[in-house]
Amino acid sequence: MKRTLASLALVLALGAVLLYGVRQIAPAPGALRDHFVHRGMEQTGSVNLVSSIYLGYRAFDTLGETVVLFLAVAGVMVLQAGKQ
Amino acid sequence: MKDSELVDIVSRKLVPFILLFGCYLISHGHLSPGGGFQGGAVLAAGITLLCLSRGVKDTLRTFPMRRVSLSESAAFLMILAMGVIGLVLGRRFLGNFLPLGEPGQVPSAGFIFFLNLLIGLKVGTGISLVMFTLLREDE
Amino acid sequence: MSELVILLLVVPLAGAVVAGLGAYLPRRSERGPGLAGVVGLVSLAACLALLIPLAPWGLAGREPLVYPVGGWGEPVGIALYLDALAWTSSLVGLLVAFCALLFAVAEGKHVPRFYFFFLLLVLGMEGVILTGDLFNLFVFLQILSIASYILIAGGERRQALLASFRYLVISSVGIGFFLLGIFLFYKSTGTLSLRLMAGAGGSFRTLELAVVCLAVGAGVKTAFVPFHTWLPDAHASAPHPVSAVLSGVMIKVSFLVLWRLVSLFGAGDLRHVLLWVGGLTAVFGVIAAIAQTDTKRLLAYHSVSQMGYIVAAFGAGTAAALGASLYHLVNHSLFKSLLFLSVGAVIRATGERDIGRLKGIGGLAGRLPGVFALFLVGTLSIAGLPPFNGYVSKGLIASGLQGRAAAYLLILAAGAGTVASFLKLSGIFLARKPAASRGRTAAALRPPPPAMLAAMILLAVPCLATGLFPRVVGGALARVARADPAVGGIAGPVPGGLYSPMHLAELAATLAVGIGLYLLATRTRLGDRLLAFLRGRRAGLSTALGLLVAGFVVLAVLTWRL
Amino acid sequence: MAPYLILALFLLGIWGLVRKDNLIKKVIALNIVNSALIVLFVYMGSLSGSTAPILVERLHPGEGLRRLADIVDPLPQALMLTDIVIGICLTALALTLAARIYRRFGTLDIRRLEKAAAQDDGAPPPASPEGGSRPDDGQSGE
Repeated sequence: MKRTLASLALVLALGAVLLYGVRQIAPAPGALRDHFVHRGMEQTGSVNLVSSIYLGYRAFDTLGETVVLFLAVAGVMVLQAGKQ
Repeated sequence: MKDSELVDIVSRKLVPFILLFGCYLISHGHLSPGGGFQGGAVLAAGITLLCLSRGVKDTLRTFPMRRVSLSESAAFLMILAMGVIGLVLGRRFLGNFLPLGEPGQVPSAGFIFFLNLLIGLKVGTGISLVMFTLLREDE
Repeated sequence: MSELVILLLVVPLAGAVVAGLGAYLPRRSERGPGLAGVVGLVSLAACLALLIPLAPWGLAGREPLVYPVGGWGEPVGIALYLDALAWTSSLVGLLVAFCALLFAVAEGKHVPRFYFFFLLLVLGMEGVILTGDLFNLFVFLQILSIASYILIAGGERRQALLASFRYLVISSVGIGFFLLGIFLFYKSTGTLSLRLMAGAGGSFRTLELAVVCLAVGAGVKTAFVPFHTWLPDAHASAPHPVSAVLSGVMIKVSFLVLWRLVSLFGAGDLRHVLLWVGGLTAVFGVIAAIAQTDTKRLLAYHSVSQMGYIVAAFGAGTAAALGASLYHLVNHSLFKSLLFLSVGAVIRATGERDIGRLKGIGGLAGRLPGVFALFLVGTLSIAGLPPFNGYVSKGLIASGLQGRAAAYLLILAAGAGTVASFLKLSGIFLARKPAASRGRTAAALRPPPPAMLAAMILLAVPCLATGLFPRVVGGALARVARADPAVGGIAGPVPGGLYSPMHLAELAATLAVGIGLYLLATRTRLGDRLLAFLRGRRAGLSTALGLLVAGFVVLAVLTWRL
Repeated sequence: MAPYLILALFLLGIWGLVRKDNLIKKVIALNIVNSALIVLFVYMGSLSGSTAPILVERLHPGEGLRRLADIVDPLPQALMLTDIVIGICLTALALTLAARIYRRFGTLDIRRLEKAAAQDDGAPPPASPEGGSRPDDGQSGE
């Protein structure tokens, strides 16, 4: 019971702090978006703008993400193999 | 775990279409919603369905662990190679070195198309491998 | 020239893949692990070699070297930046990683995949150091973390699994806050580039909240109080070379993230909070360390404590203190990984890791003279005895904290605690052979192979060098710290009077209190009971997560109020 | 309304992390937190338009540029794609760890696990090797 109350108080306090960040949610300043929308297709040749960012402008992130996947797959296999 | 004929037959008929849909998502990633990751996840879902209906052992006969694992590594090596080719050709690492082609065609958008294919392969094999390893426990 | 920057990332990545292919060699192949280890060593050596032509950007104070990945410019794409801070931390990080890897190869019991994970850990570290993009930073932090979860889970005791899981959950929540910070930043500035963000406007309040979110994310990995809860378990359960890298590199890298963020956004309030947090962390870590009976756990708590020094000096924010903070960061990387490796060599030789039981074996100083000498270098460094590097950087931190009496006293108290706990740890070497077993032949020890000693010597030499040439090293690091825009052009001179009466008095007081503390803690019943009580206090995972959230709330409220 | 719901989802995840004792439930809670963040990003992107960021009409000139102003911000979507993959990887890893922990400790309750781990650490000398198979540091056996 004590733990429940403490957890509840904690979560509510967190909510109060974050409420500020959430209350005035607005779209980000649009310069970057406009660049993607107007120039994205010519620059990368991809009709799907998400793809043109994911694999074009920010392909480095995607490479990192593939590394994460590689790590996780190898990790799962190594951990399971050690079960004997 | 072959106790239901219904599950077995339905999944057997369904899986080819799921895999085909995955391939479609991957190859049209630069044109329509979807892409390498989404298509790869669909591929892995198809294979997971096979595992669930036919059992992991049977599925592994069609997709041997070693081969899947090797093709995952190969896909990653090729993704890395795509980046390095850009570097070697005097452009930047991970810079596009292929012609952009005509927007809207299936092979277009330079190396985005090929990266989609490779990432589809990588994600499909990777998630399948995780599923194989985790599901094999129960047998 | 800027191509070399991306090669710093491509080389470990390619090395990792090649080393990982060792897992596909035929099962009977005995050479797979050895080959994978050599591939790892070669790629790390290649990275170190890459740093040589880049040295002008590291030490001569040139403008940062920019590499736009994919050829896209900064706002739309991702750029890598190599500045003085990045160069210095790469050098130290790669050196420590190289030595730890050499140690692992010498142990000769790791599978090829171990080297795969290890190299990807190095990739994550380099990425975090070099990237200039906030979301890319997040991706590399995740690579760094995931590689470390897997490596920690490879520890041999079953607690390693639990430690890895706890670390996974705690650090994922921390990184969740980091992601929230990225959201707030993008929302208010419309860019993800760190450099451009600092210039862009945006709601001040939102930015402050964002910096707090990012600081919590980096803080969980840096492990200052109250985010330290995962560290002792994780660092104590990991395999020895991994412990060395975790303590020597990983917590430093995440601290550099914090350094960059705070210096880019000039978050003065946050700095002020960090001064206090650092002081408290230093004292807390050292108190917990004295209580431990497990050798590696004791060292792990010292990592918490020493990070406290670094954070406190950073929080003080003057040019001198920043230089001192960086100096201590470098020193701690060197001597703590040296300590972890030498204690690892002892554990490997004896099969024991408990201080009491190691004392029971007795006579280790004579039986493992090489390891003992190297351990002594690390111990004298961390305890802050001249002429070792710990004395220099602790002295610099103390003079950097002049005028902040409370933090200064906290740091001195932590220094005394360090002396006490390392007196305790040194007992494993210094204890004589117990009388009962004197007649019998001693149990066989596994002497460390030469490569293992070489790995430790490679760490001990820079440890001595940074202590013996404080002017050269301190001058270089002060220049690096001065590149921090928040500090501006204020000179950070190395105080000439490093051996001034003031510093020597500090040293004498620290030693006296430390020895007294040691005797009090180990020779009296009260001390025994107190230590047993402290040892029993461990934060559970739920408590740890509660502390994390509470820490975030407190930090946010404090930065708003100040 | 939506931001408050997202905040509620985030807090729900934190609640689960702090209050639930089962390892699997902690992993689920972690996923809830991550989902809340993903929704938050995508929601912010959607505020600057209402059409998917796929320029089909650019292929058929004439319908033209009119709709370009109405396209959502594609950047958060691309970022979240990366985050989703990382989330999957973390979940797979965490579940594998939980399965291994269950095998070695026989429970998934974090409090019992921590008690067992503390006992392991402070266990008296070899008098009581648990079932003879207590994995010590391993190096001794070589």
